[in-house]
Amino acid sequence: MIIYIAGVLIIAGLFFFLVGSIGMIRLPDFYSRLHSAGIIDTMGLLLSMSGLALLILNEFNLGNFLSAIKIILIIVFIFLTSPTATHAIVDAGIRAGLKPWEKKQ
Amino acid sequence: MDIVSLIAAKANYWTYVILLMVGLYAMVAKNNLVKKIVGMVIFQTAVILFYVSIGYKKGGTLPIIMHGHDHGHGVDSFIKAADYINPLPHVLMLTAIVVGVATLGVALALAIKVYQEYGTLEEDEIRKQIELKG
Amino acid sequence: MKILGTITILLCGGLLIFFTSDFPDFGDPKSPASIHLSPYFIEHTLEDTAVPNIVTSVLADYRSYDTMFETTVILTAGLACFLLLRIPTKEVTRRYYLHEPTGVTLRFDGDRYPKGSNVFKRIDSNWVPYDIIINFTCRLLIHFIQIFALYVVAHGHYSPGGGFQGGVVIGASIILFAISSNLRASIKRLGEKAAAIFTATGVFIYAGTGALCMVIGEHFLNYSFLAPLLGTDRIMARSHGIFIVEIGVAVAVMAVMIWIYYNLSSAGKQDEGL
Amino acid sequence: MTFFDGDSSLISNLPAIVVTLPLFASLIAGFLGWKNRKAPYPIAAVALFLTFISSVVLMIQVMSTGVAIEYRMAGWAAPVGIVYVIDHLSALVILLITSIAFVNFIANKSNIDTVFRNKAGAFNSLYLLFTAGLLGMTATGDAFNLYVLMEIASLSGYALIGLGSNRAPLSTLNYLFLGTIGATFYLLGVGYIYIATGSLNMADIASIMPKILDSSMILFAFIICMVGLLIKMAIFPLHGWLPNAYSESANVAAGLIAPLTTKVTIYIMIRICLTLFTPQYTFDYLNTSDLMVWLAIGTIIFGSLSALAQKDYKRMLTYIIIAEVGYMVGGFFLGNRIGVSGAILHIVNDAAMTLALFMAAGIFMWKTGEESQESLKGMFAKMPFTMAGFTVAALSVVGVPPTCGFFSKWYLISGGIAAGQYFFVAALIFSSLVNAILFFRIFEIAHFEPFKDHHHHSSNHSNKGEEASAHDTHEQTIKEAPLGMLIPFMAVSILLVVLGLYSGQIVNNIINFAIPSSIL
Repeated sequence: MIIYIAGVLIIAGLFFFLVGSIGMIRLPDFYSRLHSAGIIDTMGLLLSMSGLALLILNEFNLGNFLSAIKIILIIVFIFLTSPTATHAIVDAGIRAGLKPWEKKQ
Repeated sequence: MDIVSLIAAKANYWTYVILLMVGLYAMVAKNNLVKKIVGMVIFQTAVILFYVSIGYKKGGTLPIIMHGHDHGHGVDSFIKAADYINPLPHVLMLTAIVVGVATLGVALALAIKVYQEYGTLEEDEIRKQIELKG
Repeated sequence: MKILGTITILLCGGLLIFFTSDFPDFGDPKSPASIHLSPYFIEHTLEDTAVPNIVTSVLADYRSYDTMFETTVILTAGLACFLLLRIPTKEVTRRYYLHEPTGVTLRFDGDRYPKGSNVFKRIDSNWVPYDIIINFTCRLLIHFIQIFALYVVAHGHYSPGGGFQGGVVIGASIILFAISSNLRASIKRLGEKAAAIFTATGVFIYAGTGALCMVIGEHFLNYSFLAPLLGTDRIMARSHGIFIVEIGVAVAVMAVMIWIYYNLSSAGKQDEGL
Repeated sequence: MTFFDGDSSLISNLPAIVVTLPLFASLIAGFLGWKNRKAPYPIAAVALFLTFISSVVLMIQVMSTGVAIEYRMAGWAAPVGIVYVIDHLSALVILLITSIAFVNFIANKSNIDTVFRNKAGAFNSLYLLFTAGLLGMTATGDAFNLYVLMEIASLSGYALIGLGSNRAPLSTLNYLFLGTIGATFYLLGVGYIYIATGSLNMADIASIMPKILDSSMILFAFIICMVGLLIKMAIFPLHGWLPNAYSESANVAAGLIAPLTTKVTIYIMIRICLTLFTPQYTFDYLNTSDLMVWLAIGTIIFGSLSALAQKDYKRMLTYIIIAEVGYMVGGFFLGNRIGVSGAILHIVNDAAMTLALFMAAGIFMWKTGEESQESLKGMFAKMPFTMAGFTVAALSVVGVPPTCGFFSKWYLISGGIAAGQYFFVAALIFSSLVNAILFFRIFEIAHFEPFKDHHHHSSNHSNKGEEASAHDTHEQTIKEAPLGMLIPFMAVSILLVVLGLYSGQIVNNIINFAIPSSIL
């Protein structure tokens, strides 16, 4: 049962990875590309990593439990750092005078 | 041997050669000194990849003796060399990475000195300035 | 130059790839590299050094002499950056101060800044207002990074890690602090002199351990002669010796990264910078 | 001889002490340099002297026992751990390195103070680290350890020569690029050797070599190692970094690096060809002789002709160094006993000659503040002792009999004739003639033209880093250089003659044992 939940989570995470990667290529400017890069770091990573943690816990023992804890810690730290990094980059872009993209009339 | 398995068997060497040549090209043909330095780093990294790839063994895991600290020393009869990948290239490359970082630091310091002297990092402009000064 | 370079490089690359056909396959367990020397390390690391992580035991014991010169290389790089870049200037040129109650920036030429007042705060010439999000997150994370670094150093015997990796992580945490606030704040906490002395201390711990082994016993860096000092048997002495030199490596790497960063980011002035 | 047998473990640890003593001294000098600006110099000088003494003891030890000393680092025996192997060849080169580092350091005390001022502590540390790196390169018996030590020597070398004139950083950066390419190629070659043999120890690889002579991996490893080392030793098509880097650096750095770097790299080449790849592979199986000797001929002719075109004294010396690289590489790849002896003897002689010439350059710079040959006018009358020493060094480079240069050239030429490489012999003679022209041109300027005061038009040379200080310390009258510079210089010039007179003994007692008996 746990395996199926984990599989669904990982596949959902991979879907966000895919969407984010396509967005990084297809979106028109710096800020919107960063937005799609943010999706990879948050949703994609959250889902696939928690899927992995569940997958490990399928066979429960102390070592696997520790590994699962480590994975959760990774998620926590990524959730702290990734938005901050995106924020800092956007901030630097604005300060450097980069104008957001507008649709041409 | 068909072409796919040939490529699969030698892919590590091909990758490192391509990276090596990318780095060498940047060092030879680029005009900007910082780009040359970046090329130098790629060049060194290619060799590091080459070493690490020759340490890999099919069916081997990472070179930490499993349950080593449960038994302590003296119990090694069950350790089979084929179970673990070759640790020596990893050790060598730790040293080589440090050497690469050190070289990068000194190269950047020199590039800053050059920039302070000439106000530019483009090699042809620097050469022009040197010619003007005689 | 470009065309000549391209042709030479294509030739070189072609030659290098052409000759790979005789090389052992990727991951071949029967290649000479895998059967000549490495089995010894894998099979004897526990009985020789009691360290399960083979990379650590090879790095800091079998080939410890290499690693000593690895730390010496970074010492050399730190000294080289210092010698090339550092401009030890005492004279005060143009400086900017922020009047905190009003937010007005003032420029003082020379040393005419009113000494007693504490409403002024010194800022860099290319100063941007501090971003509270970045500042807060970095201050929060630096502690975790440093604890993790100590774990990496201390747990190098049993898991991937060791002195070099841990030292890099500590150095990175302090560089993160310097980036999130400014260079002066970080120099105030860990000055250049401290960084230089830490670097030399790190190398000294390593080389000194080696010399101690030589004085007590027979060979340079042969930790088993430290057994009477450490109060253990000769094999555990090797394990402890590895740990001592790993600490030396960590200290040296940490300090030299900071030292090089100070010099590179401010072009040697260490006055203003990132 | 039982002199060393009953002694303490200090003697048995000498191979480690020789290398780590400069390392410890550099750490201590670095510690004390922050407190007291004057402290590092005496520490460094004492350490270099002690290193010199221990290298002498090592030499005596090797000569008296007649077998190579093998020192196990960390106590692990050969293929597992790293070993130091001190045989006759490496003991000779270690002695050479320590003596040159010591003499150059003593002779340039004032230069260090004026050029590096409050960074003298860091400079002294790097000087010692450079020495340690070279000594380790010479002593080690492990192919990868050699790479690490090579990088220590290179990195400290970049820093030392990066602080020269205003152009020095740019030429040093070019040196760094080429040096890194060279070192990385060497590392790649070691990797190829490793995948072919699975070992890193030179003796161990040599014992596996006969089984895998026709492996293409070994062939490629040989080519790549050689290309890397040839870049590092500045042979003709790959020489581009050397002239600028050496001529624009400070005198004290040039005086250390110019005599040693290229020579130690040639020693490494010899060591790798003889100990790692075995003479059987290098000379018999691959038959590299012709190609390498032609490369050497090109280097000799190119170096000599370019030296002829230089107006600047130090630049001229750098091209002479390039030509001399050709002597040694060519001599070694002649592949017969006389040629190899000549090449090894020339490593010693050429290092001493280059040191003398660069010390003379230091004295001239101190005297006139300029580097052009024109500035040497009337020097014979003003500085008789210096010019006497300079004459000896110049005659030695030309190859006039009582000096050492003659004897090594004699060996090289006889080796060339014995091997039938007449073009090499011709190139040697041509280069000697060019050297004669070069130095007699300087003699003529220095002897016949009247002394001219340079202080009035020195403003157009204001970019030379040491120029200003030279004028501050030495305003008007022209006399001999200070004794601190003169005595080491005279000692080196006398040494050039002594080396020449004893070269027969050196060849018979040291170099003969250094060459494997399979080379006839």
